[in-house]
Amino acid sequence: MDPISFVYLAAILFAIGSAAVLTRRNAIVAFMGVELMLNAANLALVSFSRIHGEVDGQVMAFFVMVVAAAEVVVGLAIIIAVFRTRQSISLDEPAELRG
Amino acid sequence: MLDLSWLLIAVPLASAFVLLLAGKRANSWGHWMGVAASASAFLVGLIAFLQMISRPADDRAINVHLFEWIPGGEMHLDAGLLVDPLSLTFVLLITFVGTLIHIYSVAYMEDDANRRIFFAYLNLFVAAMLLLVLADSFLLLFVGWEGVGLASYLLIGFWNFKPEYATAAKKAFVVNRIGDIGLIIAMGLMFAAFGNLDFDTVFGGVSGASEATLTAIGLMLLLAATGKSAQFPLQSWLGDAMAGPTPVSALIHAATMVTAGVYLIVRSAAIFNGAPDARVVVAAVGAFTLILGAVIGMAKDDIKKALAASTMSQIGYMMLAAGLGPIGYAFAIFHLVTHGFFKAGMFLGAGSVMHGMNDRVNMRRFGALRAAMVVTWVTFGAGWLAIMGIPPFSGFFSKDKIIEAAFVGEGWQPWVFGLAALIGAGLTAFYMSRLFFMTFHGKARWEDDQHPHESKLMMTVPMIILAVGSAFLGLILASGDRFVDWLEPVTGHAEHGEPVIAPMVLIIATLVLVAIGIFVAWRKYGVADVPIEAPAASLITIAARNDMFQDSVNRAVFQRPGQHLTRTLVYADAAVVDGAANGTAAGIAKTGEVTRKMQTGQVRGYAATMLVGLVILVIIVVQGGL
Amino acid sequence: MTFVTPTIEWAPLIPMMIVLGAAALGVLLEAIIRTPATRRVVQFILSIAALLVAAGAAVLQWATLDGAGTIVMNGMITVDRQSLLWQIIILLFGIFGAMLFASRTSAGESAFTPLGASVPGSQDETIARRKGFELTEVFPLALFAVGGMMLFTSVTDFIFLFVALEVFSLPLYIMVAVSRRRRLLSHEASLKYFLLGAFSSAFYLFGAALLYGATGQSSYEGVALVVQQTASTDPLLLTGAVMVIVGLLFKLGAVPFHSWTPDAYQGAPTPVTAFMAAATKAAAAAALLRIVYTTFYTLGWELSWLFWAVAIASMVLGTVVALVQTDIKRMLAYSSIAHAGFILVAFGGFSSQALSALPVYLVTYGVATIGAFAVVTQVRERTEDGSIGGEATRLGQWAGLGKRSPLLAGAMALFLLSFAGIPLTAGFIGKFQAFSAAIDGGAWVLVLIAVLASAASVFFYVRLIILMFFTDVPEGAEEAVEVDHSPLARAVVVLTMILVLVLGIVPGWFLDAANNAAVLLIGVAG
Amino acid sequence: MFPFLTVLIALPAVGAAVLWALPTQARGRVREIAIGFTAVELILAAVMFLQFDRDAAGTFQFAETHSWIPQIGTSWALGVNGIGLSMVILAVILTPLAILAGWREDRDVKKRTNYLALILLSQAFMVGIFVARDVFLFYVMFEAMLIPLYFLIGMFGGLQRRYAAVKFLIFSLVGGLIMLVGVIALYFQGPGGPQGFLTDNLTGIDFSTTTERLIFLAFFLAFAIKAPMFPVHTWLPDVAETARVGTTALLVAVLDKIGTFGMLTLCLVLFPDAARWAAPVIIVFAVISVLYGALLAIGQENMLRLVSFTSISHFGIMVLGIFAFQQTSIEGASLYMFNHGLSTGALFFVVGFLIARRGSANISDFGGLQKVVPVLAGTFLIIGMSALALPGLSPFISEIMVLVGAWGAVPVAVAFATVGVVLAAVYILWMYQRVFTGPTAKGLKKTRELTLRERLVAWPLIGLMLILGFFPAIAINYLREPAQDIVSIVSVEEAGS
Repeated sequence: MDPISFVYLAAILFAIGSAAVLTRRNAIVAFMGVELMLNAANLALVSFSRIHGEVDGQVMAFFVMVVAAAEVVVGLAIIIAVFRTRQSISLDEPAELRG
Repeated sequence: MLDLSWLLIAVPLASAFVLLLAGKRANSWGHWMGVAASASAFLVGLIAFLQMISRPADDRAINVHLFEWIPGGEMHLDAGLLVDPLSLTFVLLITFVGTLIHIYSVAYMEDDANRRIFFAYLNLFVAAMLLLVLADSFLLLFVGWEGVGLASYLLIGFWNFKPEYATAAKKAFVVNRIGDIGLIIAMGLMFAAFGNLDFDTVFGGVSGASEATLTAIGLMLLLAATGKSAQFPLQSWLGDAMAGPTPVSALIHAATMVTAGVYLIVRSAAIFNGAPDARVVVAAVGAFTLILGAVIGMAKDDIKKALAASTMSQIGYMMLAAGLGPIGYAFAIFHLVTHGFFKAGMFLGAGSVMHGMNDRVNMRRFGALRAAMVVTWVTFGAGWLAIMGIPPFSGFFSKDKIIEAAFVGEGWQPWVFGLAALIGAGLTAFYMSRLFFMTFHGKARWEDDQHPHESKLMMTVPMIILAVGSAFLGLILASGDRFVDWLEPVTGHAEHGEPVIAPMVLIIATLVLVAIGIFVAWRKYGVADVPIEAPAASLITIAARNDMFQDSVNRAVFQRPGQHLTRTLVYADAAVVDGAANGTAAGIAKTGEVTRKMQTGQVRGYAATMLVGLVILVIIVVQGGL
Repeated sequence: MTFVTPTIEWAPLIPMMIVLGAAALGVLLEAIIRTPATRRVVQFILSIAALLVAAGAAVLQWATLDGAGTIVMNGMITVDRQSLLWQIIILLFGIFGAMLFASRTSAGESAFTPLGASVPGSQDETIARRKGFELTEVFPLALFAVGGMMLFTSVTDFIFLFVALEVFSLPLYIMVAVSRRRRLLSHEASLKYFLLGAFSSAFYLFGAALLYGATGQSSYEGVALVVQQTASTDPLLLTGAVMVIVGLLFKLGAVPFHSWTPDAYQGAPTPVTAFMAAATKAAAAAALLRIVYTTFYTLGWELSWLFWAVAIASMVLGTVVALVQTDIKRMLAYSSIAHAGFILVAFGGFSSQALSALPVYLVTYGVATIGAFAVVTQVRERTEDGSIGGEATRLGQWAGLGKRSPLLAGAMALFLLSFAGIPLTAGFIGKFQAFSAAIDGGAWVLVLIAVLASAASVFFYVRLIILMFFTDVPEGAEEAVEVDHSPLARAVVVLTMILVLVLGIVPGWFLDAANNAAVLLIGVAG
Repeated sequence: MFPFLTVLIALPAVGAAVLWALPTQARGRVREIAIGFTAVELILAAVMFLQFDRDAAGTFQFAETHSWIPQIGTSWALGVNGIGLSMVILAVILTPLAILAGWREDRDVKKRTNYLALILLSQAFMVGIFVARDVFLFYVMFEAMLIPLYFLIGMFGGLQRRYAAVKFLIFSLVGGLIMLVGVIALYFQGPGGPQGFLTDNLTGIDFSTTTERLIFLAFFLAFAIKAPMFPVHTWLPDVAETARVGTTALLVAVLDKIGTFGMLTLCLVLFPDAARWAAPVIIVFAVISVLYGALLAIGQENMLRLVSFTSISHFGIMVLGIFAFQQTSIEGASLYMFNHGLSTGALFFVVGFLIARRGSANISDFGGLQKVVPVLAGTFLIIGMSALALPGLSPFISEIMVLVGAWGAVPVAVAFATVGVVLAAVYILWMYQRVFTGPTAKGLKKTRELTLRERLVAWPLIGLMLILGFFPAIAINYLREPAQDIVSIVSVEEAGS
């Protein structure tokens, strides 16, 4: 299979991820959308690495995974803090800061 | 003494300053200082005159340099005086008549708490008027021009606690200012054409200027003159100016200031000589005004306003003469001088009458004052005869010459101007006789509380002197063409033109018309009963009583639209000009309010904004532009 | 395929190492020192010391810099004068930030919740407060953020930049969440900031991946070389470039990626807002500057559309919405959006002058921002029992502040005037430099829009001055607001005030430094 | 040589600092201290005036050039030619009088201290602007001056003061910031370098036509707002109505001159071709200003607003004179700048005296005061007459020089502008009539006569106007050469055009 197809797949995944962020009220799901976007980028990196015939892109993907993991930690911590206070993880509910 | 002629201006000016600054402590001596200042100016003028006539006729223009005035790069103008026959004539008229009126005023204003200020203003006027006639440049002349305007404003409004007097003062100043536009523009034209504003440069440069330029300058000077001299169309202020104390009316609004316009035109003879079209307009304005003033004068019941109308009319004669060009300049000045005497005398007489009648001015309430005020009657009579041009009174010599000169020329002009002058003479005789008879003859129509009495010596003496002048000055000056020759260095040689009608016929015609005028007036006002209330009259009389509706016209044409314009602009300034600024501010704030709503607080909305933003930016960049 | 171990030149990294090392040490100390009071003091001293030493080291490097600079790790990091200057700037903001973090009200309250894990309003929270707990973790977090930002300014590799981005962002997300008062808002702010931050990181990363795909390179230099050689513009490349830039614009707070700014600024503890507003913008501007002037310079024409659009949108939106704000922190947030626009104006002409202009702009902006928020921390509500309460951030509460505290009101006025760009304040020099850069590049139309926006922005700066000086304290509200005297916050106010004046009146020395820094070791421009 | 100019700038600033540094209990004599500083300033300026070489009035004298921020090309470069000198003199004369005029305004010592310190601070900037020989320095002073003025308007005065202060600031800033764009662009057109902002280095630049015009417009707009000209004048009446009379007097009499001063010394000198290009339109606006200002003055009920509208009219005449590019008209305009300062300053002061007596600035609240307070009436009348340019008072010569001098270049405009002369008589005399003549209004029967302090404020100005009215040569000798230089620059046609 032509590696460029994986790039298209990555783009589609990126789009799906961002759609999740925009459409899902659940903070966790939205956050998963973000992770999906990051992984779409990873997929793109790896595919391009393959296209260019070198490993740099794959190495980059590892970096990204580590960073994404750290991000998950912080993200979940924040979401949990919000949940403990509000008993809800709806993204629409905390909207006191506006205007 | 000629080099010291700056004293002419400095002395009264200094006196005015002292009087204004000294405050109440000058109450006891202030008026005498005012008289002294005016008298010493007269003395200086007299000595200068004597020195002048001892000089040869072609060496009678002396420039007195005063100080560096405007040392601009292009406009380089020094303050200096030009002492020549013309200016000296005025100096003598102003200081002599002025001094008499000062003396008169000492008594006339005796009861006024602010007499010293009155004298300060009078001195200020004398100084300014002398500056006007002595200036050696148009700009310095303008200084005096405005100075007399200020003095006139202050004196008309001397009793400005009466609102209508304050209004009259303002009106005089504002109308004069309209005329000033003419002088300013004329100076602009001169500066552009000749490069400077002093008489030497301007008159020296006339030969190199186009006729169009000269005509423009001439018309602008005429505009200025109409303002100051109360000629049509800027005549409306003079009647109201009678609000000032009567000595003021005599000095400023009869004898001197109002004639400044005539002076201006005669002084600018060099320009008008090169602008025949402008001259025709001058003459036309003069001719029209002389009829207009006479008609108004026939209908007025207020003695001072009647005299004011007469002044307007007489200055019309002078204007007409000045507009005739070289043949008329000298006669204009001649008439100006004699008029200065007889009109001042009559105003002082009117003042005397008012003094005796508790400041009343309505002639319908006068009558038969001859017995109570003999001196006044006699002196006034001299003036009356003089103004009508009854030989050998002075008016005869001056006015008759103008009538004769008006008939000189070709085409329609001599007929129109000449007939106007001729008819004017008849009208003059009528309205002056009407005034004279209504006041001094007929039955007494006094109100009950009146006890007419002759005025004090201090008032009657000046009247007597002026009456003597009214009687004989014309004869003295006219004999041997003395006066005309004296002015010749300034006005140029007056070619004797042949009038279209023989001079003798003209004299007779004039006298006949005058006699008719007197007769009609005698029948109506000397013999018949004069109704106390003004009777219903023809349209023309009503119009004349209302100054030919000049105020209504002004109000309708200028004042009302002006007020509307002002009000509209005040509104527009707030609503449109400022509104644009405030509206922009409000619009921005409104935009803020609207935009702010986009910040919904919904994080998903934020994310959507970001994504849309990204997409748009990507499209813009990849497309390479919008 | 052989794997070559890279040789690392450690020396140029020393300032960053110091800060990040101290951060790690700080985390360790959290575990070791049990007494909250001691911990607070130790952490504060450690942070300040680390930041000062790092700043010293950076200055020393600046002074002894050999040639144009050093490339570390095969071009992953470049330490040149440009990056050193930015590092010093961020360290300066860090020091001010640490001072504000450590500052406490006269009642002994810090700006942070005693126990981050406690549920707002719960028993735990009360107990923690009564026991005098201190959330001293903010110090190491701040150090991590500072370290990350320093790295952010020096990195010259797209993937590594992502790492640095996260290193400084993640601590900030947490710090936003730990306000002592109004914790719900704090949580909300943090959640929004985090989610949108992650979202934009994903943009950035995908952009970087596209760049890699288009060029086969991930270093700035590598991409730059390919960009220069590509005659026709590749959509893949352009898309990647835009996405990368958008990731940075998010951090800069430019429209339309600004939405987080007002919410996060308002919800975060004010010391955090102060630090974040100044330092994040500086770091983002630094990175954007380096990317644009090394990598995308030859795409100037294509990208100028982007910069113009975003700059205008930011200036206009920031200004008009700030006009209608009633909360000071929120107003300053919108003002920061407008300032993001002004920063972008400097890019408008793609003039190399931007390299010296932007450090100046960011310093002048940052100093005034920290100062302004430091003032905000000291204007307090008074609680019913008479003690000092939370910050009085409603505009109306500032009425008559000039009478209560001429120093604070005067300082605030000065900062506001500096924001407005009035001469003799630092802000003017900053604006002057930024606008100069744009005009030098021919973008005078953009500058014209910028000055009109500036003029409009004066409305809301001045409104606060009017409240402080021209309005009397409302009747009956004399007791409602109290001016707090916390020495550290006062010190920050005074220091920033002095800096604003010095930079406004005799900025020559700093302009010299900025001019010296206007050279990029690798790069097309400059 | 003694650095007169730096000291003249620094002294009032130091004075302001001293006032603010005084402890509260030592503030009993702040007024005396402030007057003292302005007096020393006045003396210094007088000494400088005497040392000024009149024969070289076109050159910048007492020049100082110190490096300031060489990185952006600006220097602390000062110097005065005849025009600048006249403006400095105006500033140092009017400031002490403004303080004296407001002697009794504040009971609160703190407020009083603030007021005086701000006045001193504005004086420092005023002087600075008129002596700056560096465009950047000029700009900095131009903008920085807004701050003390903003506070002066916003902190002291009537009900609308906040609105007025903001309006003033925003109007000025819009102009100022657009000018900033011009300033920066100008630098790039010039030779650049560490002294790239020196006016000398920026004179005679060979611009492209469009560039020059754009930069010119940027400068001109700022000056037009400051001057103020129609239609960007609306801030002035609002400020005048509400601010303290002393503030307004300084603002209109001195500070607004920056507008015309800038047009004269920057717009014409730096951008001669663009100035010629724009002159026809500018002259139209100048004439509109003359008439519009005068008509609105007639329509005002509030004396302060009225006077401010008269100034708009007068500024129109100055602008007309400047953009007619004639030697005489420019001499006249620069002379007018000085004389208008005396005249309008005095007019505001004396209106202030009236307001202090009545507690109102509404003309309809007055009437018949001449009988009660003749000295005040006389003082008012003389000052009013100066505003309508009566001969004998100094504004006359300047107005006539503008009108007569400009006729040769722009006759139609002058013809319209002279109508303003008539309108001037209407608004001044109409105001005088309503305030001073007629029956005395209720409650004014016991109005206080002009006090000694008030005489000390008004009469020196009248004296100056009289002296300069009769002997304008004293001033013109200082203005002729600068005007010549300006005319020679602006009247040289671009080669080939």
